[in-house]
Amino acid sequence: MKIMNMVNAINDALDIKLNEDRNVVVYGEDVGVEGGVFRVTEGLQKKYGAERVFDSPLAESGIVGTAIGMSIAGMRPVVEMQFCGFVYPAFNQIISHASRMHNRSRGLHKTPMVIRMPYGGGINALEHHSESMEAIFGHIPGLKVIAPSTPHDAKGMLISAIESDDTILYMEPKRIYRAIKQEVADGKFTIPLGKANVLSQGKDLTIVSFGAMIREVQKAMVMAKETGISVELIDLRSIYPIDKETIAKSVKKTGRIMTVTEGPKSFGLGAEISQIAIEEAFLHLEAPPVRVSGYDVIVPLPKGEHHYMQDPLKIFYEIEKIVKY
Amino acid sequence: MKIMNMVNAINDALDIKLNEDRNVVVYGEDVGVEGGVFRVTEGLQKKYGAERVFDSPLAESGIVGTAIGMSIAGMRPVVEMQFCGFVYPAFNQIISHASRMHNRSRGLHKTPMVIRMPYGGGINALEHHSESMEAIFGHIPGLKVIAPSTPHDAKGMLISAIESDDTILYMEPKRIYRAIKQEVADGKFTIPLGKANVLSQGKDLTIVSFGAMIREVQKAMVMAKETGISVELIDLRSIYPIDKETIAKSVKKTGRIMTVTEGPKSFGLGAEISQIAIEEAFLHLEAPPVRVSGYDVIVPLPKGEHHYMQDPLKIFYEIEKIVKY
Amino acid sequence: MFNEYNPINNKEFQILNHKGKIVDKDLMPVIKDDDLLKAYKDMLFARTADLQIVSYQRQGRIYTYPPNYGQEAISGAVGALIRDEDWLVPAFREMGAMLAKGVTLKELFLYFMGYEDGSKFSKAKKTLPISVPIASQFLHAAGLGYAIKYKKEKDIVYAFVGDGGTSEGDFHEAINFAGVWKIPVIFIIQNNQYGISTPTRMQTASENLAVKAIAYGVKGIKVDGNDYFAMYKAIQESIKICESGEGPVLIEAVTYRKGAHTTSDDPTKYRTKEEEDIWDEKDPLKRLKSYLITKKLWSDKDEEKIVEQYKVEVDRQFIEAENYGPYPKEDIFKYMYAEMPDDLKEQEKEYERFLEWKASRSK
Amino acid sequence: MFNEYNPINNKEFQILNHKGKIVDKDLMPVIKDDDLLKAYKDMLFARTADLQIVSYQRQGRIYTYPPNYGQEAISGAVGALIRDEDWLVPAFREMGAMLAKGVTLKELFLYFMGYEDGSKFSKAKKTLPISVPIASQFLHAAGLGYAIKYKKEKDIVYAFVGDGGTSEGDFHEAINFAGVWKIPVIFIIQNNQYGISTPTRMQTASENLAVKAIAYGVKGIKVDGNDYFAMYKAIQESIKICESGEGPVLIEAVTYRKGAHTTSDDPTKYRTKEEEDIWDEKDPLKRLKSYLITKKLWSDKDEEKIVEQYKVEVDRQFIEAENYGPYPKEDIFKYMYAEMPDDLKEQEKEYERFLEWKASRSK
Ligand SMILES: Cc1ncc(C[n+]2csc(CCOP(=O)(O)OP(=O)(O)O)c2C)c(N)n1
Ligand SMILES: Cc1ncc(C[n+]2csc(CCOP(=O)(O)OP(=O)(O)O)c2C)c(N)n1
Ligand SMILES: [Mg+2]
Ligand SMILES: [Mg+2]
Repeated sequence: MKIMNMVNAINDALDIKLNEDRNVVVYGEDVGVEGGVFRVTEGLQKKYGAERVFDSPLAESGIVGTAIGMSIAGMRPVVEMQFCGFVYPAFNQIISHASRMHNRSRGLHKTPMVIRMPYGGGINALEHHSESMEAIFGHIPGLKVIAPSTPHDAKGMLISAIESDDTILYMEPKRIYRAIKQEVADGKFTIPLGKANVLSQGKDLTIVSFGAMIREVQKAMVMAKETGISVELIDLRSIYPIDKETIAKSVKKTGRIMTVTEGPKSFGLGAEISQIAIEEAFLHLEAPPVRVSGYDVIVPLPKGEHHYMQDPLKIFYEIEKIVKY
Repeated sequence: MKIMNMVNAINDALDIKLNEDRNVVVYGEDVGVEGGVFRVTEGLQKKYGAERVFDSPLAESGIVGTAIGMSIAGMRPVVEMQFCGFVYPAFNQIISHASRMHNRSRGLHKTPMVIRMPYGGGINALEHHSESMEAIFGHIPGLKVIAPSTPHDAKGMLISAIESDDTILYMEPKRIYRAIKQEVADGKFTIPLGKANVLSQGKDLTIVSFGAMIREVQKAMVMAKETGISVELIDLRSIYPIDKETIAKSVKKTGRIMTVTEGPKSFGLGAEISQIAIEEAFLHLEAPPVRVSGYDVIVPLPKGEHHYMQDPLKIFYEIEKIVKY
Repeated sequence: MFNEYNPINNKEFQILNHKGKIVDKDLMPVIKDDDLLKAYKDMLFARTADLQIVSYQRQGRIYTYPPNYGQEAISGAVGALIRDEDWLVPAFREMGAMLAKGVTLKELFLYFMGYEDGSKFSKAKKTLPISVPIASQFLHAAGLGYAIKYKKEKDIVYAFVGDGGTSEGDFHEAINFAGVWKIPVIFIIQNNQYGISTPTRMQTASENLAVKAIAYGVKGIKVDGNDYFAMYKAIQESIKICESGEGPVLIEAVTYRKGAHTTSDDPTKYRTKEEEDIWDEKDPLKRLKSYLITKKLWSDKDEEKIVEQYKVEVDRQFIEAENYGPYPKEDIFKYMYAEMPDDLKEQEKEYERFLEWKASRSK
Repeated sequence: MFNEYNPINNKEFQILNHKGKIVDKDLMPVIKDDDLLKAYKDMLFARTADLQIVSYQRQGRIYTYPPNYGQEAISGAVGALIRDEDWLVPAFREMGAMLAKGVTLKELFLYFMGYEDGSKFSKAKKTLPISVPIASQFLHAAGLGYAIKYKKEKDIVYAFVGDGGTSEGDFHEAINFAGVWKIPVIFIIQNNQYGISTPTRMQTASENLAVKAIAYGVKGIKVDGNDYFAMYKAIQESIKICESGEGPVLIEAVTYRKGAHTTSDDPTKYRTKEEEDIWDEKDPLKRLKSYLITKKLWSDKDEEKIVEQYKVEVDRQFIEAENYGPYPKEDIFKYMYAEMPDDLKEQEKEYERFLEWKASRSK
């Protein structure tokens, strides 16, 4: 066991898989010598050589498109998008090929690749550096989309992702890259993809969230507890597929459900979770499912970001409202 | 008044705007000499010259990106994506610029442009020619996304879109390009963006749909009527923004709501409409809102497409279920 | 050869002119008579199939189809040189190359009849499915090339794109990556003069398409794509370059789409009869045929006879495809993931419940 | 000139060498002493501001900032030649050109302090905001160029990208469109040797970056980007080409980013002191300064004095920006659309209700 932050944990997962499987390669913009702009891949090029861990030209479609080719040839590329806001040039390769090659060829070709990308706001960044667009990827059939909320999960989920024969979008909550430290088991372990994690049991309300927002919800839960409200917190972990069973079970118990996400409101993850709740537990619902999310606006530049982000107080405000409904 | 199909009506709208406003230009792949692969722009190059109606190189990012530049310079480009399945190379330009330039520059720069694209299945097409990915575009703050269901609406909505100072994604239901004919008023008229259209009044159930699915719903409604079920049908017209008021009013009356769409289920338009219904009319709901949609799979090639598409019988099946709930 | 035909000088590499005469003896590749005959026959088979498909389409027996008519020498030369261990990365107008890799006509028919099963090639190794999003497949080729180099294999990747495809960003990114990586990929542009209705000069202002190689520091050559020998030689030389670690290579194969863009296209809207006639003279098969006849390796009679056999064979495979049977409902779910999510299983069950209801209703 | 310096020959266009000597008298542009002095001072101002911002950043008074240090001659030459009616399409490392267009330092500060208001230029006409998604802005430049040609105006578009940006698909599509359209756009690559940590030779295998012009049939030239005169002359000639309807033009300006990629970057991870020293000798300001001193137009004393004034001015504008005040909540909604949807208005009200609750709570 070592104390690790999420950056260390992801690095550790990559290290383990690079070490154990020569088909694994890691590339993207500045992931080699530099070790990535967030230092997630630090030291890996030195250890595994520039053939296995390397800087690509600055072209996201190129990165994802070539990874598709490599994966078809039996490799397991793990590529980095420098920020979630820069994945869009690769969108065509993701939606037209990475998510489709397996189905198109009726299973003849597999595309076991992982697209890593830091996402989310709260770090006083430039434009395009704070997005959380999980809903767009969740809507693409053929992709799996996951996001960890702790160093432990980050490691286990990434190892599972690399070992999966599907194309995985792995979203890294950069806001808590270094903010949360915890003991993480040494060596290899995996966390099954597609399973949510009930972080705390409660009886008045179910909150579903993921990634960096988990920590904000937990802070809000402290306030809620003071006013006697007991919250059950589900860390989604997987945005697609969604673990309906865990959500259904919880909401049947609590009768109330709320989603806390960073992305824009309309057509977001919140609506999907609410729909699941009404499909699975309509008659148990004591209040309309609530989505606490960004507004339908561009994430503001740093000076205005607080108007946009979900902070503990805002979450608490919504908790009070739904519980009083 | 002339009898027109949707292709004629769109052509007419373009003709009217090209004629009246020299800032309007029309371009895209094969829209010039060829008049577009669906003949939507037929005759326009001859009438307005190759400077105003022209073929671009084969590059969607290029088409949208240059249209952004033109619109900033005061022009009103109307560009065509040959099929909705080929808009993805332009995704970065749409999400990073077309939807953002106005906000980024605090209103200094406007991007009055229309991106036209035929969408949807049911035409026995090759791969990538049958998608309906409105939900992805609906999730992008700064875009407006609309889709007509009749020749009349197609004309009026397109004229409104061209005259709007916002960036508009105009989705054309290619399946009914020529299938529906109706009288369309001569000359210029507009249809306000963002307003839904209640196509028929009913009391047992509200169905929300748009584009080519409207016709399928209407066929299902005939079956429903025979069994005594009265359906209120709302043609959404605008996917973003959504006309919440019209939906709320209807569902408060009927107590039941269902969405019929072509796209994949998860993170789709259906969930968004359901969420709106529960937010606006929770206490009126007599059944959980239902989404009738594609499955979370790639639209199959023609021989398998019937397994995927919403046909009247399937819609009727769902109508019966929700009404009996 | 790549120096002599440096595309900056806009010289087109040709060996067999359109009269069937050898105009460049020095560069004439050594091909055994049998092999040459086989190549010609393969091209003839492809053409026969191609023309027949168009007529099936007119009968409503198959959906949209993009004819290869007039472009057979390009796929033919690749087909003659590609090996089992090489990768083929097609766009959608490379029937000959696909057949050479072992894709069956029946599979192609299935694909164009609307079955994904047609892309699950039963015999063809290392062949990607048809790629519809223009130019996107070039990047897959670069990735495959990296894998080959990484695994220290000797394989080569053959990737195709059209002239229209050179305008897409992926074209640029793919060759650029390949240039940096120095990988064994032969990128082939089938310049058939049009992207649907758009002529090549409206795609780009560059002198020719091969010259784009310079932007990536790779070798490029402009070849008469209707000349089997020139294509063969250019590919042979490209293979050498790839094998020496100096790849990739970019080949512009100048040709003409004699047919329509697809069966839903009407070329008279955008090109003239005169233009078509000029290119008809340059037809790749005519040219090779007259060479073979001069060499006494072939005759009109041989051709007539074999074309009849081919027609029968094409028809046989077509009818097999037509009788392929229904599309099982589970197939729309089953292949979406290597490991299927529970919710998708649930969606399949939902669909089954509907089908049961439907069945019970029609009773 | 564009023939002599055809990038295929990989010759770099230089007039003033790094010792401050004129090495090409024939091509020396005619610039009035006053204008030259002004240009030098503008570059000095930009450098002063740039260095000062880095120190503000260290003090935590501004967020991430990408320094221009070492690249001033490129923006300087553009700044000297660009007119009100010309469009400036920046990437994010073109402070000098932006100031020349009338963008104020205060506006730039506001931007990097995290206010969108910093992109609503109050005086600068026809200047696009900073563009973060690499190379994407090149397409906007092509669109602007089309509009100019369409309206039969005489304006010119100046568009910037980095060496790293040449790898993106949008770089390709933009120049390709511009080449087909023959529009008045001067595309400038600031080749500062790195895209963050990635050296240019890992971006592309092409001989140089200017040579990519050949792929689009447009004129290109590789210029010593640290040589004010060469840049000036290259742009002057490019303007002529654009005005004659023979545009666009691609200029590779060879330079060096003396600072870090951004204030969060540590260049020692990927480059050596020796390399930095070599480029230090080629510094654009040093070079022009020694030329000016030789010409008796300038002195160390002048420089000292004016830099002090500049520092005060920079500080003044910085403090103004620092005191800009809070970011009104309505601003996150107000500019999203030209015509705001009702639901967004409702979302704003929702936020107001929360703020009221919050205010009442803290009472
Ligand atoms: C990304 C994308 N955009 C548009 C299309 C529609 N489309 C199909 S074929 C074609 C023209 C292709 O021209 P070219 O590359 O020259 O190939 P050819 O058809 O001539 O073989 C177009 C625009 C597509 N398939 N993919
Ligand atoms: C599409 C996109 N991908 C990645 C990034 C992250 N990023 C910011 S600057 C940069 C390097 C740019 O290099 P270059 O084009 O040479 O410009 P320079 O910074 O050297 O001026 C990268 C990768 C981005 N801004 N946009
Ligand atoms: Mg073509
Ligand atoms: Mg650079």
